[in-house]
Amino acid sequence: MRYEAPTTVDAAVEFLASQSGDCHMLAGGTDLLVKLRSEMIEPDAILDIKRIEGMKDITAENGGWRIGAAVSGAEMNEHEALCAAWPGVVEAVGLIGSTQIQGRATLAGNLCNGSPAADSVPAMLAADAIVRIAGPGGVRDVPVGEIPEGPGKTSLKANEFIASIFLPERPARSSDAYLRFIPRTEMDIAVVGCGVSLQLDESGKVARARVALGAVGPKVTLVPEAATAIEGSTLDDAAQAALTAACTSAASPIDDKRGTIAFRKHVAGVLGRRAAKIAFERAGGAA
Amino acid sequence: MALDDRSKTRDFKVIGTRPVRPDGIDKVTGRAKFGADATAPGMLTGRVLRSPHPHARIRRIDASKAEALPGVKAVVTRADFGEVPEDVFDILDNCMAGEKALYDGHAVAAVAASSPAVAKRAAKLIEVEYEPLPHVTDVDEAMKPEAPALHEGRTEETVPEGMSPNVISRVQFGHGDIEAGLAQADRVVERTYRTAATHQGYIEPHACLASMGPDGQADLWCCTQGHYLVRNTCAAILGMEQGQLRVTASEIGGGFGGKTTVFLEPVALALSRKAGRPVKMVMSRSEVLRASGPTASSSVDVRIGMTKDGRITAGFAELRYQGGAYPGSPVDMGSMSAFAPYDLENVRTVGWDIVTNRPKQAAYRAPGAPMAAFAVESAIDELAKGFGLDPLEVRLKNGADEGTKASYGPTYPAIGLMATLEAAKSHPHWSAPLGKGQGRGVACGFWFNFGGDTCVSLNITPDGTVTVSEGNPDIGGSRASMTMMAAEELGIPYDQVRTIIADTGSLGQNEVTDGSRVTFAVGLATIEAARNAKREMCRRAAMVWGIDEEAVVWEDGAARPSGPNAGEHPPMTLAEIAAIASNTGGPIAGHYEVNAEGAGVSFATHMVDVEVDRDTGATKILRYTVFQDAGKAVHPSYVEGQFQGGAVQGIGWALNEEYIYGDDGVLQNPGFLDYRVPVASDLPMIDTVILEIPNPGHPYGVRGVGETSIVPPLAAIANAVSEAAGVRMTDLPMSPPRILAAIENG
Amino acid sequence: MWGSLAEAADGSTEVEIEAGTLRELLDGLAGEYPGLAPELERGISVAIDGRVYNDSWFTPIKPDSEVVLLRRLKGG
Amino acid sequence: MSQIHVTTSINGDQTEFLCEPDETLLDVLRDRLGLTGSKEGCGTGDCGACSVTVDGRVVCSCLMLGAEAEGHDIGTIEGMAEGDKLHPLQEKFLQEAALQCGICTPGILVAAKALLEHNPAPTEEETRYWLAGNLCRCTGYDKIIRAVMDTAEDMRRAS
Repeated sequence: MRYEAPTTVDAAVEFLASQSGDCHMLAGGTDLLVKLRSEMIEPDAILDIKRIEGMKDITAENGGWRIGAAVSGAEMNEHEALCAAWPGVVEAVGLIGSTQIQGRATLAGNLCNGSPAADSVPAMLAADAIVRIAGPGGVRDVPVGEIPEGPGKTSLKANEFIASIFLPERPARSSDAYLRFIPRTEMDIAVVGCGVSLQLDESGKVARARVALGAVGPKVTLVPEAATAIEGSTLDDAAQAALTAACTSAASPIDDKRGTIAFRKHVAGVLGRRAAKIAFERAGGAA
Repeated sequence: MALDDRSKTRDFKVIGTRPVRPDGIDKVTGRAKFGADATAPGMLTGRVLRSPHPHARIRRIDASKAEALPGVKAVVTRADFGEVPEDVFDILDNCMAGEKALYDGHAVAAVAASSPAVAKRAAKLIEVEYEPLPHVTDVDEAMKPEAPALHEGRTEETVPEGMSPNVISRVQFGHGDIEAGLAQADRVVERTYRTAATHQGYIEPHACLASMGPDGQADLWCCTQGHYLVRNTCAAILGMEQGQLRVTASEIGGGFGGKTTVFLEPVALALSRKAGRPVKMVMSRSEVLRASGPTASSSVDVRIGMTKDGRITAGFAELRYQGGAYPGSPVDMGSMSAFAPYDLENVRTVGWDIVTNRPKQAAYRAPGAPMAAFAVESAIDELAKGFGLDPLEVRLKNGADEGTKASYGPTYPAIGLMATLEAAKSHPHWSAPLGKGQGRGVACGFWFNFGGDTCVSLNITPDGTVTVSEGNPDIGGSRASMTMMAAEELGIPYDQVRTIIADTGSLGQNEVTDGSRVTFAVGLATIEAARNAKREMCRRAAMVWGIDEEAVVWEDGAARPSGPNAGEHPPMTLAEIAAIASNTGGPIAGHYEVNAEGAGVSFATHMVDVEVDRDTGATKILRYTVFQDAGKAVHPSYVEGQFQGGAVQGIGWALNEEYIYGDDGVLQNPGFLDYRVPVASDLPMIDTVILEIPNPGHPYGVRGVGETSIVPPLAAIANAVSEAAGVRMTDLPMSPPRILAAIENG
Repeated sequence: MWGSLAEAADGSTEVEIEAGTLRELLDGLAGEYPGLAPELERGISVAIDGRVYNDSWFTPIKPDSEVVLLRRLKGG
Repeated sequence: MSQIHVTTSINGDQTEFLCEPDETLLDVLRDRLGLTGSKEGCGTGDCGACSVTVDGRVVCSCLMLGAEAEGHDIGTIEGMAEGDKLHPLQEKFLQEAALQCGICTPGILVAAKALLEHNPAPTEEETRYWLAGNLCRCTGYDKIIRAVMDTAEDMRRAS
């Protein structure tokens, strides 16, 4: 096995192009090393992207924020302006693993891993994040929702890697929130995850919302019915009930060691309702 | 040995204080050497190949490709072990499968190689031809006559004919007439309770370093609760003489019963014998969970009758425990302890030991008792609450006391159950208000506490300090306790005594660190060894003074003339006597070797407040208080630590921990990600109240404290959750999906 | 004696054995009730006046002692 | 498979080592450098017994390649005391019996030190969540949490 740590995107792309075998990207390594050590994968090469310029940077761009692919969860949580703009995304990243994991785990890695239960992905999907992918043809930007394809599967090609993730400008009277359910208080994989991003109009009603669910299907998905359920409302009881029902009905989970179908469907509704309330309050909404 | 008369009133100088433990600095600086921290010149890495099948006949093993790989120095299979004595057959078969692999993760071969990478590649090159067989992992399923049978001919004569060969034995305890008792009751609760298998969850995986020479002498370094047991077991398995195998216990990173047997050790010795080089083996976490011993899962039927004023008229329990692929579940201990806290006229338990395609169970803290207490204490709580009675009052009304004939036979001497209940009743926790969605539960628990073979050697050094050698691995601070008891007895400061754990070449036989026996039994032997040393020191002083040795007493760390000679000579301190030891007959030591008897049973009452989120079924532990009888708390901080640790393991067992098997018989959660032990953020502080009702069988009144604390929490939490959720919970773990389903089904 | 032992001892929950020590008691039991042999071989613990003994043959038993046979205790 | 040459600083000492490309920092520390104070409890980042700091940030050394250490400052339990002077956390853990078997202790001390550097006045809840990735099976965490908070208070008073 080879270990390569290039310092430029070009060098990284070139290295990828030169590899005929199985090459894995290393950013925080918190998923990759687990797979490596448990012998789920036996890569021919590992490409460490952390020394590439810009990969560890959080930069303001067009009113939004560009987050380098190697920025750790801890670094995001320590960035005050980012926390203020996208509290839901930052709290979702912050829920991944322990303090130790936070020191290494990245938004990009969480996305690339392709887990339907990835905490940051519903939050990013609700936030309309844009993923910048580097590859042989240069860089391309795609909406985050186009990356996951199924458990462990993404639309990234073998010679591509995520360079950064862009969180767009936060409009006035808007905010986001992410909640997940786990059996303990920490250290578990989400049994259900829900990200909600919403914007209020001047009268305090929800003008636009995006609701995304994780761990209740083969990939993280947007639930437009849930958004519709609260748009035009002040998140009154009826809107909350409609949102709950929409999330429960949109969830199509499986029974496994972490939860049952019935439990996950029910909790998807509960979390949708609770996350929406938090986002609504953060956006300045009054119940 | 009897309790010293003066121990009830005496002023201890060292006992009851909280000094820094002798191994403390090493453990906070990273210097302490645990199982995986040893190395040896020329050391090889050993690795085990494990069965992917829950039940399969092993048709053929071909290791030729592995043996041909450069760097591979030895491969062993069952063929490398000879015939072994019957009492270690199952242990060997569990360490290295013979005709059949009996569970997912069962060892089938092992390799020793020059590096971990080569060992890994070599293990993959070993070809095993399996014939998969039908399997069974559930205890109730395994009892059915049509269930796949693991063994033939292992059933004991206690089992009625016509049952599945998976039913190994039946035990029965009790007295009185159950049906007559139930007839007197105003209400009878009859329910079935189930608990999942849980693992001890020690953070240190099993590890060892074995080295055997061509002369047949061998050294073994390992993390174990009993290196003498490791020696005896490995010697029997490898056909060695016990004296030829020296075992040194490393520091041990947790055990809780799980390190009271062998897994890697005989394999490492066999590899070393074949390779002619030292072999180190370390389990991965996944191997620990798949192939070391969890405790039994259980299914328990209970019938208890109570009058409306809270008197228990009869108690019956039928307990079914599966202990994995070999006989020996702790159902006997469960059956004996189920009703032990109560004074009952009519009581009976029946226990069934059952085998399934799971790893061979190992002891887990008060083995067998927590599941039994969960069932009985839940039923008593339901009866009490059904009559609108105070659950503590009901327990006080029926509780066992001195003179009670225990449900398992003997008549109790002085015991502390009532003291724990009284302390619970008067504690502010009991009267604190509860909020909406919250519930409070209480439960009692019992453990026997053990004695057993014990050796202590206490030596006086020439400069007048003291070394204590004992043979029980220190799993939670026992070196501090031994040091304290030696210092107390000798009347010298704590820091002038150092206690070490001696290897198997240095002392006689020592029973395992189990059954909460160490502070009691090793403490007793330490005290007696110190007394022997004191007698010798008094004799030396008498020689110097030219008086009868009977006319010398030991007080405050010095020999003093007594009786008619009192005041005739200035006292001779321990250091002064030590300094002239060579002149008075040679080095001074005190030894004590005993099969320690007189262990005192212990009781605890636990009280817990929980809040249940009715939308998600999540339980939060809000407040927890442990009331337990320690007999005498030698080092109160470590007594509190045992209470707290046991309670939290119980919390894990009650709420989230479980072995999850799929229909394929494969363990689905062999890691700390999905085998969910409690983390710091799950918990509140765990308050403790230490009661001290002296054990009449120990000079200072010490009882064991390690195990009782895991017995009540399962039921205490279930009682609290049942109150908070408004529905009786009977299956553990009370995971959120289970609680939510119970709430929805009403 | 516990239930299983009682069955093996022809249903007797209490038996009388002439014995001054634990060893004499166990030998006497095995002699009088051959059905007990397998249980005794598997190992038992004995409580004499509430105190548990494992293997000490010469533990004295007084005429008024309460002797209770238990399953062999195994701890964690 | 050729080995990689790595230059790093460990507990303030410049250190060079060779490692396999797929070798973890934990294995390098334990097997190549003799720093066995960091423990492997799980190998999956779930127990925290292998906690070390990298440029002051606490990470699981089992989930980091040795090769990644190039140019970074690594801190392990062996570097926590200054000479014979224990760190206040180490002192407090001894005084308050905040360890039983001691296998998780190195990782907990490394993580707790990082906590106090990051937040000198943590609440009980903050302390519990910060240490949630450090499993302890013996103590029930009570004495550990108290010891960390008591140390924080002592250090605040002393400064």
